Amino acid sequence: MTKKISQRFWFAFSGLFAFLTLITLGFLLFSIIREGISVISWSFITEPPRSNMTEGGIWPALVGTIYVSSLTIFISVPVGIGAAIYLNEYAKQGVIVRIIRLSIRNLAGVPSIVYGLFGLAIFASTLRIGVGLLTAAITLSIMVLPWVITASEESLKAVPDSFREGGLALGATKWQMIRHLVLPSAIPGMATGAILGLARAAGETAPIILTGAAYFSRNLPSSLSDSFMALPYHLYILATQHAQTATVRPIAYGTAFVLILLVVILNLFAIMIRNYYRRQNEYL
Amino acid sequence: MEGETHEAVENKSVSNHLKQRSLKTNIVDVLIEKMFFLFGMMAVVVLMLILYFLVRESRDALVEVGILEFLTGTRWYPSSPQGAGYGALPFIFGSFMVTIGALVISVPWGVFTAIFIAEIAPKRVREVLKPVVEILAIFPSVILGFIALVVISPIVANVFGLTNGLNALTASIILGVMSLPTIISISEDALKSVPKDYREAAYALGATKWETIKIVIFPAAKSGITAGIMLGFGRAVGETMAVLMAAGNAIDLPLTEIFGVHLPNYLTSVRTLTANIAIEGSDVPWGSLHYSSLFVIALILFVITFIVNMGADLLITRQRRKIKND
Amino acid sequence: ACQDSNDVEEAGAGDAEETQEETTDETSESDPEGYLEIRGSDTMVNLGQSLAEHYMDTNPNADLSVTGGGSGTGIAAMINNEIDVAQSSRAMTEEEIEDAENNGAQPLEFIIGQDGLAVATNNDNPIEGLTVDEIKSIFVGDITDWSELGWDDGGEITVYSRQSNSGTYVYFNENIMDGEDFADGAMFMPGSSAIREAVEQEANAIGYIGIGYIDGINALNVAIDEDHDYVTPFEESNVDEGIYPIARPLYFYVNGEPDGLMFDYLKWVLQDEDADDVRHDTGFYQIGNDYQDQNVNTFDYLGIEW
Amino acid sequence: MLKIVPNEQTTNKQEPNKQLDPIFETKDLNLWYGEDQALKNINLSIDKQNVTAIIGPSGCGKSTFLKTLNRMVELVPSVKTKGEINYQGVNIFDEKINLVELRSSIGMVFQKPNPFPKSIYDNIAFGPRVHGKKNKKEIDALVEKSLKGSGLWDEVKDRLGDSALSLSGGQQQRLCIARTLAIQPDVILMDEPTSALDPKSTLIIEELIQELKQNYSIIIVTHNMQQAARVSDHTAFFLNGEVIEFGQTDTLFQAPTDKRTEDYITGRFG
Amino acid sequence: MLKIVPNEQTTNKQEPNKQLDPIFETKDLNLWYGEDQALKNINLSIDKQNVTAIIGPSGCGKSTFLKTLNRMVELVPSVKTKGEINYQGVNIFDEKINLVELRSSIGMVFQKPNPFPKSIYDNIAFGPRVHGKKNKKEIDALVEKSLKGSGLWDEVKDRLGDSALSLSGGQQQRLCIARTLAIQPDVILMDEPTSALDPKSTLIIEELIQELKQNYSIIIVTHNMQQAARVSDHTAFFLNGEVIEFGQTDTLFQAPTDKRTEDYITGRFG
Ligand SMILES: Nc1ncnc2c1ncn2[C@@H]1O[C@H](COP(=O)(O)OP(=O)(O)OP(=O)(O)O)[C@@H](O)[C@H]1O
Ligand SMILES: Nc1ncnc2c1ncn2[C@@H]1O[C@H](COP(=O)(O)OP(=O)(O)OP(=O)(O)O)[C@@H](O)[C@H]1O
Ligand SMILES: [Mg+2]
Ligand SMILES: [Mg+2]
Ligand SMILES: O=P([O-])([O-])[O-]
Repeated sequence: MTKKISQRFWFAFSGLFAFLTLITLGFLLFSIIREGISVISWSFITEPPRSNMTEGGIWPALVGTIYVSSLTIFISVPVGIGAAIYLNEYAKQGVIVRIIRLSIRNLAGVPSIVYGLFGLAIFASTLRIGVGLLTAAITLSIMVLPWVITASEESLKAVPDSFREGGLALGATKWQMIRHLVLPSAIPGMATGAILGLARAAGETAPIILTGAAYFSRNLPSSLSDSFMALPYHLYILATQHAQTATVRPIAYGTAFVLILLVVILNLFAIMIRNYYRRQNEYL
Repeated sequence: MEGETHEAVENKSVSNHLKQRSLKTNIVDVLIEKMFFLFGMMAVVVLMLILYFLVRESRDALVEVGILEFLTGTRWYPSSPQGAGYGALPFIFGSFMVTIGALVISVPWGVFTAIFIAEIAPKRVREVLKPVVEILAIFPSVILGFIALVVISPIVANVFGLTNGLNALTASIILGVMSLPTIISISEDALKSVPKDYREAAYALGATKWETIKIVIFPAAKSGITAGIMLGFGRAVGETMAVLMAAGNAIDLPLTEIFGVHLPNYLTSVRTLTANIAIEGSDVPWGSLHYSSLFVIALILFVITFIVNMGADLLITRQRRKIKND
Repeated sequence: ACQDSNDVEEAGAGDAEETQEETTDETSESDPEGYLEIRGSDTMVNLGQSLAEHYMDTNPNADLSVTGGGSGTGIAAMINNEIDVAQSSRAMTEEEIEDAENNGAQPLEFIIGQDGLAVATNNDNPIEGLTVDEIKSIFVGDITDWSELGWDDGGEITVYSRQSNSGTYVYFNENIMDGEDFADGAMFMPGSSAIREAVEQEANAIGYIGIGYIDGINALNVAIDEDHDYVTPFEESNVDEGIYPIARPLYFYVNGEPDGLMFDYLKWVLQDEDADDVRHDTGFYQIGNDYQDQNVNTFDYLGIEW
Repeated sequence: MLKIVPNEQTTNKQEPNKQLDPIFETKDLNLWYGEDQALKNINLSIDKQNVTAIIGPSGCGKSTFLKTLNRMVELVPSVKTKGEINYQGVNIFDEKINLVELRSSIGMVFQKPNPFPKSIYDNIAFGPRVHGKKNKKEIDALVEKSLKGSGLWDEVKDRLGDSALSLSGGQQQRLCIARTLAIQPDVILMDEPTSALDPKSTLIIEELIQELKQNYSIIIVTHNMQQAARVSDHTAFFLNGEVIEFGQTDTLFQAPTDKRTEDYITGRFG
Repeated sequence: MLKIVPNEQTTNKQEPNKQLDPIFETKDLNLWYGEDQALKNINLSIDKQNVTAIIGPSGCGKSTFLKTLNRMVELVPSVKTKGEINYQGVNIFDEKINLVELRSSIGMVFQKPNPFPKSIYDNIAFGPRVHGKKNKKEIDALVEKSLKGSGLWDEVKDRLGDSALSLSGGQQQRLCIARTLAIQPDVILMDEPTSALDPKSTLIIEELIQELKQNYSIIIVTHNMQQAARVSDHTAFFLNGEVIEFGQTDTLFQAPTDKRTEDYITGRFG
């Protein structure tokens, strides 16, 4: 009987921690939503900041974030999928693959601010692209690359080997097999990875501080070399850099609310796609 | 005779047929493979480029100042006209302080949560918890920093009777939350990858579920869980925005003396390696010694995370091999 | 600031005449059009933003982007020939100007406002004024307790400074600190706002920031020494006439001879009454006659009439 | 279903008073995985100190039936059962049943040898320890006895501290049997215990089963009909979740009463 | 290893000039997975338009041997081979061999039916399409012919657009056979093609094999000895990567020359 009691205790103990995780997320979301939701209005979304950012909205920051994260995905997804295809379909176990995998793992661990500094050094300073949308997007692409590769690889791994064997045994070339049998089944998983990468890029601040985010710019960036406003950086400014941080606090909450909404929606969207296709795959 | 010639002819045609290389498909296939190889090498190239640039840009400072001053000096005045100082020890100390503080919070929390999700939770509960962890994982760090700034730091200030709650403790709390998803998901993977056989065997021997977890599953997953903790460490060391907003960013070695022993004081403001780059990085003339010294800090960070990642990788591979072995 | 480069001047002179005609036409009738990238001083970021915002209100085809970070950022970007305007709360050094010119940039100095660099204390702090020497003693750590200055229950002083490469830091370091190190335990904060925030929360704190950031905290009256008056930075005339000991000009470094939108914007910033209002609204002060003369000299030198 | 009196050969080895005493008796046992019924109206009576073999084509429910006997099947969340299983006269589905006790009394050996990634000693000691044995000497003795019981003692006595994973497949399976013996069960369930082993190890295990049945009741699932014929006293033939035929092994193999049994054992399908 | 002259029954079905013409001839074939040798000195000569069965206990190398014949085994990166396999007189390990052509000429059917997640039509059309066939009519005709060849046409002709996954297991396996027929191979390799199927589907496939052997050379791996006996002309018995005995099926089952073969087919192990 003491066995049962001890088990019950430990289960409850573990459950408590899990529950605490749930509560924490709830608390984080709640603190943002409670204060943020009252700020949200149509004009908050669609207008640029006014009166030294004490009024107006976040339109350029929202669009800037969408621009930079879309551009990021646009760059990183093809490369990431390509790398995943190489690793999962072509590469033979060996030194090279081991090195590639270690590199990916290490890239995933490089602090985001180091990416920022790297982006500054290589794109802005050495290649003279300057800081701006393009530099920020390339820097972010490199940062999300390991995640995109991993997600793509996972979806490739989920494709049953029997499809590959079946294809090859019918005399398909490797590329035909990959293109007609493997990729179609893997695309939902890759899309999920891409959306998650998008969400990460949208929420990232540190690298863009150094590579192109603007404090204020009422208009949307019109070229790739323009600097741009972005939601996370805007929030950072409103929270810590503005001359009247107390006055702009509601706007900061509103910005945080929109940012978290964007990220959570993207994430839920990704989870939905994944679950939908997982269910479909179960049927296989 | 006739049969033989016939056979020979046939063989020849078969042979031609099998050996005939459809030139187009072959070249295309080879080219495609080459192309994907290049994509695959991207990660290596990028990593090398990062390392190259970090070393190249930090060379000036390393040559002029010497690594020793960076690692042991406590005076950070990179652009002071008189007697510049390049002591990054306060940042290193600050980084380790908040990271260890974060792990003290997130390791028990994360590991028990992982055990709950992987082993104990009914399917329904698990299906709620997993997205929770996922959303936590992509929670923008600037928002966490903002919450630390506006919600947690006043609480910390209140509880400890401080005037200002932006300190190492607040940063540790928020970093703990940030490293949580890494620890949970890697530990969960490690627990899940313990073969079902072990569980069945333990139950069949009359072990309770908790005994099975404690005696069989957890030990078998230990190296994977350790890897998760290491990666959590890496995540915390490398985090920028949240600490930048929560830690107060004073450059100081925050030690207090308690019974004659110098202990880190979590109630004072600290600046981490990452925060220092973020603060000064956009503010230095490119190519200056100050700029170069920031790359030294980045290099230090890179080396720390590199070691942590290699270690974690080693552990994960070992766990995989161990499980494959049987 | 960049008068020393003859070829640039000559090469530019021809251009300037052409652009001059254009711009005079344009300013009188049509909207100037285009994109300007402005970057630099954290002290000036709110000012710069507000100026840009007001200008864009009346010139809808103008697109101005403003980014802070610190004077160093702006100067660095100018050196890298990346931006149109560097905002700075300190003057560029000769070296920096040379570096910029080597990269093909041509920084032209304009003074667009004045700041009375404020020594900030908490509202609970009863001390109203300090001498420059006392301030220095506090910041280098010779004075460590408010009681030494007459506030008996003030307790230990917490010193806040900007990070070591901001324009404000450089100015403060040269004019108050004489290059000495800050006190042990001084907090180096990432921006003016962070200092304001800290001073607002901590009764025993002291820091220095641009006058535009004084909000909910106190700015000390400063005297050159005990024999002089304690002067408040809140009076525009104190700053303008140089009575306030740590008043300083705020700079725009314009990249290349201003024409088109750049010219129009610069003229607006330097001359328009709206711009004056913005300066005051953000807590800073007018340009002042001496500085305005400098600006005029620069224009004359460039052969531009305005 | 027939209740068969054990044949003479085995009778000799049993104490007389246990003769007619079934260790398991299932009554209208039904089991579903979600919607799919995997066991249909199973009524079997399984004798003590006997070897009972379960045969049948893949997917017919052999493993499911076996795992139901110690309620391990309930690890699958969607499982629903109906009916009764009386174990030594007690219905194991009774609410008051202590699962831990039940499983200590009914040992189980799996298809794939599954030693824990611990030392040989710790593998055997696991069961006694979770049942509260702390005394080192007592555990030592039990480890030795169990290893002797599974015929592994001589091979491993000098390396009890080595990892169990360093043993060969056949040794691992005997280790798993020893591990089961260490909890001192009355019954041992075996699910295709030799299908992952080479012929030689298979032979050793079959001989071991013959020895063990003197003290334990053994139920073995096998897809190898020759094995069933060699080791068991009784055999049940399952098909699609039903028991088609149950009886003395000799009879079932030599004179099956059901056409489907005959088809199966002559290899017409499966 | 013996090269057995086909028995009368099968001779009748062969064109005389092909009689002595082996489709595959392996010469000292050895294969390693990393360090582990899975095939040892295999010397076999396999006849055209015959069914050759490969039997042996689990892990003896049956599947490995089969996959070596169309070099699919090379998908495992650690594989090394030595020796020769002559296919229609050409060594398939020759550098110049075009793998795509080789595999189009040697079809393969797997243990678990593995239709692609596409329509029935697209499954069959996949092979022809990757081989460059574009003409819709031609493909239509080929799909019909192949489905007829595998006896599936009547069951699916009205729902060619349906997902192949909607078919039953047995139908899926016949679809996979049809898919193989559509690439017009000379040989069909089958790896336990019925082990995942119910008895009825098994019977249908066995009948299909009998029909197919009139036009194709078939090599089938099976763990079911009765199946081997039923469908094949020749049988090879593998053990631990070696061919222990190879010969006419009847002879091998009724009068095995090797003790180990006899042990195996009488169920002494495995
Ligand atoms: N965990 C499960 N969830 C759902 N269905 C299951 C599960 N395990 C088994 N089944 C189904 O129950 C039926 C019986 O399975 P079981 O494993 O008992 O068969 P078996 O006779 O042991 O077969 P084998 O010889 O292949 O081991 C099968 O149809 C199987 O698909
Ligand atoms: N991919 C692989 N990597 C390493 N070893 C392998 C691999 N595939 C098979 N083997 C090994 O090669 C040997 C022969 O395996 P193979 O699959 O050919 O056996 P089989 O006769 O088909 O068995 P079964 O009846 O179980 O299918 C086995 O020892 C197996 O463990
Ligand atoms: Mg089974
Ligand atoms: Mg096989
Ligand atoms: O922000 P600064 O003006 O001090 O550079």
